Amino acid sequence: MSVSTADIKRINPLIPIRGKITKIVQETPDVKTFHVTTLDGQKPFIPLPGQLAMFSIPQVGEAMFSITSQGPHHLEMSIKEVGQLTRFLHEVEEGQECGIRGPYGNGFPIDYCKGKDLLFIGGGIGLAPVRSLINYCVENRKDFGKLTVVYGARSYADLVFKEDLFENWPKMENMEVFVTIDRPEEGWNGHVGFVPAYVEELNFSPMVTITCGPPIMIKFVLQSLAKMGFNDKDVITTLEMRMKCGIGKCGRCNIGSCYVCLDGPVFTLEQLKLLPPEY
Amino acid sequence: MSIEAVKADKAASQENWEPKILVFACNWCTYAGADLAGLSRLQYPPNVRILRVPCSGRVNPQFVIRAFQKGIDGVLVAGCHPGDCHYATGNYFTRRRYLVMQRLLEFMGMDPARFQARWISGSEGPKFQQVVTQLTQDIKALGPNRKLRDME
Amino acid sequence: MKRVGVFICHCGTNIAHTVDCEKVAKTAAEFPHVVFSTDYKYMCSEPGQMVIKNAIKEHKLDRIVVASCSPRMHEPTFRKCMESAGLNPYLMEMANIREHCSWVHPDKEKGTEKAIDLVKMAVAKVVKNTPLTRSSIPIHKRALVIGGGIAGIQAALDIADAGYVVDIVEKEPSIGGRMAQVDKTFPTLDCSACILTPKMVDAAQHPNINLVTYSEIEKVEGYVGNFEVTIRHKARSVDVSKCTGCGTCWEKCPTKVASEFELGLGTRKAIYTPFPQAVPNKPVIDRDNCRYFKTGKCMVCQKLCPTGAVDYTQEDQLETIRYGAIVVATGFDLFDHSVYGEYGYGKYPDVITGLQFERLINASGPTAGKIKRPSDHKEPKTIVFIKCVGSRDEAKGKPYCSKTCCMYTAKHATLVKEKIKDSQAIVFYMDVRTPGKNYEEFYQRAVDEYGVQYVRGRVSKIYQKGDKLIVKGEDTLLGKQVEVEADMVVLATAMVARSDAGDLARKVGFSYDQHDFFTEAHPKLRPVETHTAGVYLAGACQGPKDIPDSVSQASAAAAKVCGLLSKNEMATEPIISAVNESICSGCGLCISICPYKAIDLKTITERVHGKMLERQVAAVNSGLCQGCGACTVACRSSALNLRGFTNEQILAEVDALCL
Amino acid sequence: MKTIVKSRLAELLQTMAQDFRVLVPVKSETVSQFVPWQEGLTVNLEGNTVLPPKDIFFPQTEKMYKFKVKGSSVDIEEFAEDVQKQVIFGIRSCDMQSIDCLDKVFLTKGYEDTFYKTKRDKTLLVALACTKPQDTCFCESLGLNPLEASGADIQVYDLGDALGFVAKTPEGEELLAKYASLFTEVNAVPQKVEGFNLKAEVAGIPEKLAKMFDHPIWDEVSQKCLGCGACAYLCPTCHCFDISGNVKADQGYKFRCWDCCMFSEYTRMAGGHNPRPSKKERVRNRFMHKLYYFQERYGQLLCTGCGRCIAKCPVGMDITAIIEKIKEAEV
Amino acid sequence: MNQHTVKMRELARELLSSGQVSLVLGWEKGNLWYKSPPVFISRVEDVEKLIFDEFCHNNLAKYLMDLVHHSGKIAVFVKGCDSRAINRLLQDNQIKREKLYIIGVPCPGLKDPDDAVGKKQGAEVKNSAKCATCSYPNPVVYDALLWETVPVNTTKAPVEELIAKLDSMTPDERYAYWTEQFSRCIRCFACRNVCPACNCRECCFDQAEPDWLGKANNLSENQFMQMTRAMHVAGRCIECGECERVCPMNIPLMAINKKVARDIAELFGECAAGLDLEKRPPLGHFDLNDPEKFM
Repeated sequence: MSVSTADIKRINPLIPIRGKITKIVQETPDVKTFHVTTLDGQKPFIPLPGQLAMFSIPQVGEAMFSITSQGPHHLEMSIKEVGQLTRFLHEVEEGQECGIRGPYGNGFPIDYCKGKDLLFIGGGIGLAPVRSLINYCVENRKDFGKLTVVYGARSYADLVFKEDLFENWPKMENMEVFVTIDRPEEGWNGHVGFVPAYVEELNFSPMVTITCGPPIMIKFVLQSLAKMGFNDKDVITTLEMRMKCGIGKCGRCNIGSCYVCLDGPVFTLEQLKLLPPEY
Repeated sequence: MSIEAVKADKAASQENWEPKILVFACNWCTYAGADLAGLSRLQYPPNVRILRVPCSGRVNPQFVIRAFQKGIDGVLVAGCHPGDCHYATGNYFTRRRYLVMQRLLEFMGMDPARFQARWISGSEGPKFQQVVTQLTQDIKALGPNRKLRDME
Repeated sequence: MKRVGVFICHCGTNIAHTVDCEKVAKTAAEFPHVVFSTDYKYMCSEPGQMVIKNAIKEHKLDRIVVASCSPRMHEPTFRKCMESAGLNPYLMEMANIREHCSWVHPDKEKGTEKAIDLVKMAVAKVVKNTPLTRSSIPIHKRALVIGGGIAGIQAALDIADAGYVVDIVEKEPSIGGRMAQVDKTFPTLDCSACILTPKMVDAAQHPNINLVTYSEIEKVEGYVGNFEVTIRHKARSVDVSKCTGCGTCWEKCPTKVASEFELGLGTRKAIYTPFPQAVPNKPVIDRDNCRYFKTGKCMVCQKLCPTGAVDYTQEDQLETIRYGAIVVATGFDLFDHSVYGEYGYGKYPDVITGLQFERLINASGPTAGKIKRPSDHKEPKTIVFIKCVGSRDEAKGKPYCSKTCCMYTAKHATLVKEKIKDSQAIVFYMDVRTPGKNYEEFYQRAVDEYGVQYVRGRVSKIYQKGDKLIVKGEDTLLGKQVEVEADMVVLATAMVARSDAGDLARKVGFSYDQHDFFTEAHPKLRPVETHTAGVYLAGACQGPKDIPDSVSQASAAAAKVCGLLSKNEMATEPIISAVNESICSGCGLCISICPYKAIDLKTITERVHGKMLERQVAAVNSGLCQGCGACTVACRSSALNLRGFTNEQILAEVDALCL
Repeated sequence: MKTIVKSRLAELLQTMAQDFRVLVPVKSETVSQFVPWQEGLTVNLEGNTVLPPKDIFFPQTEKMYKFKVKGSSVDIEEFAEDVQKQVIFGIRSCDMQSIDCLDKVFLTKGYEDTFYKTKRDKTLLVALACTKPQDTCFCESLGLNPLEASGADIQVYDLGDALGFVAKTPEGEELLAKYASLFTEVNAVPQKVEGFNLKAEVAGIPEKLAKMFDHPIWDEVSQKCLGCGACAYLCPTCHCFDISGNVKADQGYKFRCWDCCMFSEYTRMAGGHNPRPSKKERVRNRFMHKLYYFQERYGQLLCTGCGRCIAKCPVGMDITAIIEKIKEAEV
Repeated sequence: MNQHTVKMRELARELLSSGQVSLVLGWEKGNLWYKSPPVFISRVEDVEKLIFDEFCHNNLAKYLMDLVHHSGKIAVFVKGCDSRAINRLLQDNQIKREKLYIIGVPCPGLKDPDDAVGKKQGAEVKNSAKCATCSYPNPVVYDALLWETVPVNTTKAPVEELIAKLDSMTPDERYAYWTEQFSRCIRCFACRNVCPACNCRECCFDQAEPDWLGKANNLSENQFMQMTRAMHVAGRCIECGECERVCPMNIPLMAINKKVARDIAELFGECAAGLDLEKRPPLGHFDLNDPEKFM
């Protein structure tokens, strides 16, 4: 008996619905973006910006990824090659079937952000979750104030979503994009340097900030923001932990009494400071 | 007994059940011996599948257990005769390792015929033929292996 | 998903006759990761290879499986084909459906089924293959020869003539070895010294050869092309650069001791050269026996030395030199016959060994070439020779044949007959083995022309009766007891490994057998190589040998050395072990299991909880590893893996077969 | 009180087994655990089982769904699970409490765990009062009543020669009515509970732990832990699980299986980062979870005082001693 | 307080107060009279915690691996079996001899804590099965021996009887026996984690690639695990019996280890692990004259 999409979802949250990878975009040498639909070409579910999905190739494995964007009929996940499943994913071709379940987690506090100027800070693959909110803001442009993106990666090749960074976003009204790379390289005449330093250099006045990136970058970005007087409750980040169930049962993604899959992955700095530093 | 086991039993009772036998053959002696058996057109039962390894010393006992787990009916580890190892000493370690392993398998309740080790040189095509023929007969007599097998 | 191509070869009708190749190809197309599958008449042919190359291009294949004959046949062919198609040659696996299938299974249905399984295994494996590349290690163009006997000298001369610098390290004060002790050589009976001495001088004068005498190997590190050898120069107590070898010192030295060279039959001084033709002709002081070193008084040699070369203050010196290759030519010792009660436990002075007999008949020996009994210096009339003393005797001696005894005993008996006209030479033997050019003829001459008496049988007892030695034995051909009243008995004692052979083998790092003879890499095909790359064997250290065999093996070893040194660098096998350092616990079990000494421990530093900590892990030397994979099984945590035959690959094959 | 003489217990169970899957505590030479009733079994009324009853709802390995691969297509199919109505007989108060904990985890906070719920919903719980605590028991210290389990459908009392049954829920009432013919109505007073060997004062512990994340106590406590999973796998409340798969050629199934926060790979991420890299962090998380995090999230401790971990820890880790240490620690 | 305990405390106090060592590994008394868990003592005043009694089962050598980077010397109490573990760990290059001060405690044989449950004192408790076949109750390596050696007193232990019983069975009966045992396994890995021969940085059972061991708890996987473990500790097992003692499911693991040890001795000569630092583990070398059964 094969079970239709809707049935499974109602019956059992741990069983994925069948999906299909309809498009694969090579973002960087080790990051690809996957467009996923249901078998009949529908959007598997409607996530909020910042929410997560359990994405699986059943014979290989299952892992949690942030949903970086969505179209009318598909979800997008940008995935870096780090382990067994992601290695496999990087080898599949368009048309590959998969399993998907979700959406999980709390998503970004959109209502809180509405009407405010927003600063997005990303590093490396960390732009993926942040982008879901940027895209939301772009799509609902009038609901938000000024949008500023600061993003950096090791090199030009490692920058993800180049089309957004250099084409789509800069063209938007009242939106600024600052891109930096770690070390100078030929052909690059943009900014060179680490993201935290760049943020300080740009000297923003306190506003609602959404940041995600490698732990070491986050650490220094938070210091920079603190220096510039940003308010802990306005600094929002999204965390990554090993997850299995996605529904707050299996135990491993806890930080203190919080489960990142359920209570996160989005936290304000104010919330994080109340949790043990175990992530 | 699981459904698979029942199926296996049923299969055994049927005349056409054929055992699957895995031979770990060292590249320099036994694999060459099997090649020679081929060149000499020495017929033997088609139940054996050879897995080429550089040396019998490369065969990890875990490979053998894994094969039984996954449903093989018999395993043969074969390499150069003592003193002939292409790598000088590999087969001496094989010998020690599998003398112990053989007894362990027996102690765990495996039928000794299911796991065997032999020295077959590159010139011993007929011996290869004879060993795998005998092995196939032994295992046919025992029927399908269910021990250590992953029945899930 | 990988993009695997599968190519099924018909091999004319060799395979297609009993395997349904089309069906195999069709079935294989359904296997995971397979994007293209086809069959063809001759895959190895030019058009067959074109089929592969075109498919690689057209279907963007990233790895392939060829199901055809044995990989021992065409693996290189298809690897080259991969390379020319722009893929790494190691992303190819073969399924042997000819030798292991079509030729041995006449039932087409079952043969096809098996072929499908074999292809399935190969596909499962190739999916896990990773590109492998060769790397290279530099070769240091200098050779070391350990042992200055005839084998060592010959090897050194050949290497030197090819233009490479070579050092001979000899532990005695002079080169020359056993051959220098021998009087005449069989089967030609030419004088040993006459043919050896010129070679010794050649070696001494060769611009590419350095003689390092009275020295021993202290330590060997490194690996092929890059051995770091530490040599201990033993204190000679004589400044070689000043000494002219005039001989005043050893003439005047007041201390006499038994000469090792003369095997106790003669004496030497405390300051000495072992024999007159010594090379270098420079003495050493035997400190254990020197009066000055024992009492602090004497100093005669120092006082009399015209060049002031005697230096009592010399100390052992260590020197480390880098070599690209090593030839081991350390020779043999003689079996100690004192274990035999029937031959008098070595107590009768007139029961001597064959080598002692060589000294007795040697013109420069202790008796100036006259055959005299050691006990009373009388000329013996009846001499009994006993063969196989210690050889071919599992119980008390060695199980092997010492190979040279038959010939030298025939030689000795002939010489006795020649030198003592009315003498009797009686040989007790088990067999007479003379497999060499002109050997059998020589033996026959001893019997027919010289009248040497051969008695087939074992000697059961020798005992002293007056000044005679009574030799009791059995003539097994006549089936009766024999008793001979002999004046002297010469024992053909077995050749055994040097007592320190095992130590040296461990120091250099190669294997030796249960008799301490050094083990060749392959008894037939690699007789002069050891399992350790860059280390070669010459002469009797590998097993009993006569002079021609030793010399030819020496030249063979030299050829191997020259072959190695002729390259600036050496390509290493890509199929070798690799260490996952994050898992390795540094237990070192792999080190003891590796036959090539290719694994060492190294210290790494890593950050643990913010602290930099050191730990040890295994490191595989790519120049030494031959890819046997023994270490991978010794490693419980799978930190070691063999490229090309990884755990993952083998498990994939096992799984594929079983399912 | 409805009673039945102990010698007729088997009869009762046998009768029940015709309508339900009946699970009873049984002690063998090697282990004691809940097993399906069958004729000839001896129900162990002395002491608790070594293995907790949690696997009845939350099996150590549980198949979730199967899949079939063909080329790039993947078919996913659920396992049809046929869950029988079941009765667990002889659960002690501590394990009743653990089921309450598991219910909170699997049935609340946004998602219901289907696998757990299907089995849990069809289960009637017959609790057995404890009168003789074992050496390692300390449920009383955690506020449990060994004689009266909360949440039971029926509470059974050991009356010496007989067992007394009291229904606590309508379902329990119904069950007893169903087999009324087997019971005798007797006026009986349940035995009293004997003294406990172990005690632990948990008052204030969660509040104190809130301030003790960086306390040196964890270095000391974790030192002797071997990092095995004996405590977690024997704990009636531990509920962590992993999801993994079994693939055979082109098909396979996904299953979930118990996991343990003491294992190093439990939190290790694909890239290698591990938020709890050493046993100190792991041991801390274990006790924090039991004594503080769970309380904060679900309003109760994740320890029921059953003492199984104390009895079986290879190195004698003792949660009551650790509670004592926390109490005494200077913050 | 027994004399042994007095001596332990005296020496520990001296070693700590003189600064010779900075840490002492010993045993203490917990809440249960029949358990003597490990204790780590770094302060002189804490030496009063140390005890020695018939429940000091834990092999403290295993902890030395956690402490390789401990600054300063560590004193460790070792019974006969524990001392063999020290030698094994030294052979496996896991610890450094110069960082240890080994205090030998000749072991009179211990009591079975499981049998003590519900009882009141040691006299009522039966002896621990693992100690019955012990041939090395006296430490084989130490810097100080704390009291006089004890006589070796081996009896035919239940494990020997079990092996004999199994040996006399048909393969099917043996398989059925082990099936029953391994089906109980809950995969807690206590056997592995307590074992001094299991000293890998990362156990092959924990690796995702290759997936030697699946995570599902089923008979086949459990068999794989225990057979693999038996091969991994073959010739390296010091027969301390800790694996079997700590197994919460009472799987008779020592029957396997003892059997393998016996086979190895029979095949390759006596080579008890952890006695001689120079002697390589039997599966780590070979002899040309090893029995030849594969002709």
